[in-house]
Amino acid sequence: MDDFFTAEERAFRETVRAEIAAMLPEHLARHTRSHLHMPREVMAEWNAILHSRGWSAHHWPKEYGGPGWTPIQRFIFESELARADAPPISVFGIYLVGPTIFSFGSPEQKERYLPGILSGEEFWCQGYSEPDAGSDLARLRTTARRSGDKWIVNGQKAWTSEGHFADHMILLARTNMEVKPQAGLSLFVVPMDAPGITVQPVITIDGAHSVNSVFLDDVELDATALIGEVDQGWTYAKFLLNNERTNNAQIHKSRREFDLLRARIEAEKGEIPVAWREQVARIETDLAALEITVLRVLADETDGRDPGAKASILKVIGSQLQQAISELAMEVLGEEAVATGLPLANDNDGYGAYWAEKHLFRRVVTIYAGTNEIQKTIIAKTVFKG
Amino acid sequence: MDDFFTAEERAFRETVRAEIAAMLPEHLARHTRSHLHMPREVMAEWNAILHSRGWSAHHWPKEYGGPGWTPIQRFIFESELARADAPPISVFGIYLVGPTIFSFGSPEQKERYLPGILSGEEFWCQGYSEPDAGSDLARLRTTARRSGDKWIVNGQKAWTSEGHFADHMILLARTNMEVKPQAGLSLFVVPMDAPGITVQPVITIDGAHSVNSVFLDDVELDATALIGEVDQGWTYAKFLLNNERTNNAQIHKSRREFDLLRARIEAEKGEIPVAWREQVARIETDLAALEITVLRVLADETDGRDPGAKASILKVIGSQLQQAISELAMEVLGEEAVATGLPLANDNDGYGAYWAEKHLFRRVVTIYAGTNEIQKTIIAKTVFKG
Amino acid sequence: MRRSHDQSETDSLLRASAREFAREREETRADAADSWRAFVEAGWPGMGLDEDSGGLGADLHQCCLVLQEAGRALLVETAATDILVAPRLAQRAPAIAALMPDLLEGRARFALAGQGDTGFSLGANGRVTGRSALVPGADRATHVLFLAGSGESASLCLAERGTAGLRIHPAPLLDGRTAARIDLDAADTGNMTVLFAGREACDIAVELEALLLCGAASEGLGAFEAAFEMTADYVQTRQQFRQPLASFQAVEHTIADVYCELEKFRSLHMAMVSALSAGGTPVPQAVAHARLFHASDVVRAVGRLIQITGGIAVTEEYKLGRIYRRLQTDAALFGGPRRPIEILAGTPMAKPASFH
Amino acid sequence: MRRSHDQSETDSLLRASAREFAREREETRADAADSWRAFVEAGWPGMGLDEDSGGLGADLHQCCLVLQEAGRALLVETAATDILVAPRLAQRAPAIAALMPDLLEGRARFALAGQGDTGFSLGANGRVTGRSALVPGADRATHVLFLAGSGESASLCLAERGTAGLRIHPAPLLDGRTAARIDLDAADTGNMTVLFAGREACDIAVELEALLLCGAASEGLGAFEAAFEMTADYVQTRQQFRQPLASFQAVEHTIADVYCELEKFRSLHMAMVSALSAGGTPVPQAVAHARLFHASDVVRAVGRLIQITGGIAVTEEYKLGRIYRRLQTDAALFGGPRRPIEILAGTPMAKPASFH
Repeated sequence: MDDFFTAEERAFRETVRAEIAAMLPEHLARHTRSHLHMPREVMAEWNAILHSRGWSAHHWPKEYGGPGWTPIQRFIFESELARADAPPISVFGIYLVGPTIFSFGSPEQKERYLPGILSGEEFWCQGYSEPDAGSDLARLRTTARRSGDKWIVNGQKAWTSEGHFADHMILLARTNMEVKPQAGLSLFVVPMDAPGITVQPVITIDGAHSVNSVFLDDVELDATALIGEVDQGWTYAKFLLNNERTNNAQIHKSRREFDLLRARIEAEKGEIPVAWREQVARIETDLAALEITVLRVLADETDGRDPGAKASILKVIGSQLQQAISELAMEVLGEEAVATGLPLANDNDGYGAYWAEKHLFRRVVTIYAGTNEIQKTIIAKTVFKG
Repeated sequence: MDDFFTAEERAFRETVRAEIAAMLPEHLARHTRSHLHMPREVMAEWNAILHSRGWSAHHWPKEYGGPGWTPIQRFIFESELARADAPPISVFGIYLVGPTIFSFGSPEQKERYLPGILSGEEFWCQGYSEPDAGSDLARLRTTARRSGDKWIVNGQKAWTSEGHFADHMILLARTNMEVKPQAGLSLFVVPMDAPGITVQPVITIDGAHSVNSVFLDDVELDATALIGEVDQGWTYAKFLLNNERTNNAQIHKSRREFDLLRARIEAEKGEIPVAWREQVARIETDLAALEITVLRVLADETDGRDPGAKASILKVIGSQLQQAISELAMEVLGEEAVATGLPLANDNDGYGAYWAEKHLFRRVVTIYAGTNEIQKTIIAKTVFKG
Repeated sequence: MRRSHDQSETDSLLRASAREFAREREETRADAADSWRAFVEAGWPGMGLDEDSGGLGADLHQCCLVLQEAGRALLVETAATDILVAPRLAQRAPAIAALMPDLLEGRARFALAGQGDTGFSLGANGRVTGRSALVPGADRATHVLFLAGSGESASLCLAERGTAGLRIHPAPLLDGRTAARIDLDAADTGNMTVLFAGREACDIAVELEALLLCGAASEGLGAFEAAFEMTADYVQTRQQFRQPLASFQAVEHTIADVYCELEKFRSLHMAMVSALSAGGTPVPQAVAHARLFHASDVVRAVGRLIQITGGIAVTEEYKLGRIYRRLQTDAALFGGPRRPIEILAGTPMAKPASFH
Repeated sequence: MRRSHDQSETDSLLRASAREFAREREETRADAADSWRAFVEAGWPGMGLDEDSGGLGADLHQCCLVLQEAGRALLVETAATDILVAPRLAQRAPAIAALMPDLLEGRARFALAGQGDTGFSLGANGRVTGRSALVPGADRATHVLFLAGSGESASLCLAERGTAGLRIHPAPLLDGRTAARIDLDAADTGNMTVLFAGREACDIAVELEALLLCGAASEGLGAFEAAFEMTADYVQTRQQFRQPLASFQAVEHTIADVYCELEKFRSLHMAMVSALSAGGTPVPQAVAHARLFHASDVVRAVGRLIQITGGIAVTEEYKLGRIYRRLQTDAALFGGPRRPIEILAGTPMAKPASFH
């Protein structure tokens, strides 16, 4: 791993590691280690701290308030955040909405929305998925209809993570029925307190509330709510996905959680019991393979080489690895993972319950963001084309 | 397992076990334990012994020289043969051709061919597959054209096991171009010494010669070579496949070879090393599952229940299990399996080389007799129809 | 001797009525005070008991078939001990037989405190100390069965709830069922009934634990069947890219793979029930086969069904996810997959090694 | 520091010429007397040697890239020891440096006798006894390297073929390559050159063995790439049921899965080469990652390629089957997958355990 980094990059890592250690309050690290779904306050507190250092939007360009780092520096920074058990950076605001707005938004939109994202004072959710349009965008049914200088939105969004505490939604809606199904979509900013919006909690397989259904009934938006050109929403969304090839790999989170799991087994049993060694060795190997593959993609990007279907490859490998880790955790933790309410031993710290929740919720990682089946088809098409 | 058998069936097992032990010469058992591909002499010698007891065609009805056993009795007999390391019963003569002829052949054909099959004096091969028609029968190109009272056959057959020592071939050839591709096929008996037949060895991945390509150039057949009605060949072939649902499971062979492998590991190491226990336990479980599933299919047949897609299920499970066993063998045997010529230790008995050959050749079991992919599609269609 | 599920008409009738009964209670919570009452009225506790003793006289296959239906509906009441263990024990232990009227009335409920971290040690003073594994349903037991000590000095004991030194720690499980861990702290066997002693006690304890695993696997089979059926239906209905999911080969082949797994589990389950009906030496193997499959392959198979179903399967309201949660919980109980692995592969087989 | 394969133009040129050279020798048998001559003339043995010493001065990445091409063509000549091990050792051991002219001329060939059943024990009398693992190519070695003894008393020795007590047992391998097992029977170190002693000898032996595994994995990567490419081509051409195999989702998804495996192996391979170039502590991990993948996942992946290719892939004449045989052989050598598993999971990591 180290051999992939230049001396400057290694020095950079030392710097951010030390600074993160100095900035991160212990209660936030503790919370991150033991909770799957992050409440707004935890993310906001950490975002504000990072913001005060100018690091809240680590992959934004300097002109919009980012630190102007290279892809490899971002990778290093993300890995150090995970290593320190820092709360997650808001996926929707920082990763998705910010770049959408600074790439395609109007000057007014940039001025209005970017500061709140940077500071962590405003939270966002995404309104892409729908109950009937999983990975098949042609089935997207939410419409935005022009009415004078307003847009009237009707429809239902599904799987809206953080929708219950977000301030805004970035909405993908159909604005043109006359063109091919993928073509007639547009992006809008929707204030979550607009009349006509109902947020309904969805309890997921882990028994927790982190996603929502959002109903939009005659929601009225100003003309200024439109991002970029009308009917170009899917083009923008795809542009962003291509810009974020490596995020779905979830390498830093997986690496950190596995290090902790392994340390836990070794602390309890002195070593990895022989029966689990093959699984452990395979996960270590897959983690290494994934880390380096991510770095290769970043290097390709930096050097202007075509990374091919690597976004899909990272999604497939990364999601399978996440599931492999949680499967091992469940087996290793045994009763501790399923007896959610019992003080199993004096030192029961909820680690089992935490893993059980994570394991169950993790069934989604091979389904969301384009199912792995769809990713595999993309990979094969790229191979056959090449 | 025992609980599936009646007291009579258990008594039957004791009888056949004792009789097989008395009949089977040790040199045949030794040969069977250490060779993948059986030469004609070994099979013929054993066939003659069984024939003298009236057991050579154990699943044929009494009127054609079989013992008239129930499906469960046949299962027991087969399992006892495997347990004793008896050479295999000729797949083509006894399983395929005999039933075809006694079900669809003319009185003359029965009289001419059944005795040689029963006694093991005449060997058969099958001429179904072609280079370009793997699992897709529509692409079968060998033709049999009428010319006066003769048939003229032209084409090429592939994967013809035992073709280099067979006396006859049962040939599937296209006799009608006007109908749907599956419909215009007929079955013929072809003497392998007929002019125009060329048998060309095919060396397989294991480095051995057991299959052949057979070229048929203007091979002339008498009218009496046709089995049953013209253009009905595929109907007959399917009928037989349905009659032989459980054969592809290869349960008895798998059970026996795994028992021997396990005994070998335990003899060498005292016990199964911890690192391999999960694999061993899973194979034991799969063997049990397969055994009982076969018995359930036989019971369904006996009781007139529809076994659904169970032939395909047995093929899929059975072939996967064969591969799982040989993969474990390769891992356990390590260097012993790949150093084909080295006297690794004074007691090197060729067991490693035997397994390596088997492991390599065994790539075919998920491909032949309808690829596992095709079997899975059949299973799914049955589920969806049901 | 059975060679198929639902061999007789009685089987089919029993299954139909159990299925209806279970379906009506599908959403009942475990702690609903009178939830057990309905089971009692439907005759579940005494199902396996002789008709002379007021039971229904069902054989083990039939009792397991009823448990399958309980599993299919994900009933949170854990009935396996009362249905399978108690009647079996009543045949041999008068003290248990005497409790059967209470069982039939729903006043007595049993828990078998299985092998835990420590097991139960039996001191020379007749006092028992130790901690059990988690036992589903034990939180509502009125009577606890456990093996104290080992070998010649072992005792199979029956202790009433409230016995000094006996503590039942209830614990909600991940899947909404409840369980308990049973602690004995120098509890005096003088305050209990010693049902059997020595090797006999050990053998019976093994048999009872096998019945418990058999009950769990029966419920697991029902849950797996429900998961498979609902998924096979769903993928034929759900449209994506202008065609039903079922028309995609990836979905087709997953359905086929899982169906193979289901048939394998049915076979292993049938073999286990047959072995337990007959008794004898193949019992531990047959139970370990079914248990290993239950605790690993079945969970993985249902995970694959979730995958082809897609997003809806990971919502709480959709039953498939709850089935997964149930099976994942099952897998972690009773020592997980490692115990059957040790039974099947940890002990060398006594076999003639005849090589070349 | 490399972040991609074939980073420079030199890399690409080197690969192209190695590929052409290897392709021309694809069907050459291992025992063809003059087969090594062509390699010598093409400059392979001294590839990694300084230009001053008459070599090509290629770095480790470049040497491995050449071995990849050897693997792609399934060359049966085993060149890894001569290309990777000998030049590395020549930098530090004058006795080896002195042999470099012979290496360049093809007169000297090296074998590293790795850890076998017994290892090599070194008696107080300076005599070495033991047996190595199977070493590919060792049958044609003129010089054998091995570690005798352990810890402070270890010696890294160089023995010439013909040394009393040294026996080289040739053995054909399953895939057509040849190997040998090296026996030492009270061989006197007085008749050998002791290159290094003590901890230094041990460290260098570990490094040399890592280079050997790296060479094997490089060849394995080339073979895997060839298997993938020929299968991807074939399934686009072969028609079944009136469409190319590539249009079936089962085939598509297998191609995608295997391509993921290939990219993972490329990454692990690159990391291993980088680690070995740089030296230092991450070396054993990086080598174990690549070796574990090579000895298990790669074989399985090529097995899946055979499956989607169908019958033709199991004939001797079709290269895919031979690739499988090669990789299966690789997997069984060097202690199989169990050794990297032990390296990666057998020793607790020194990590701060910070939980909740």
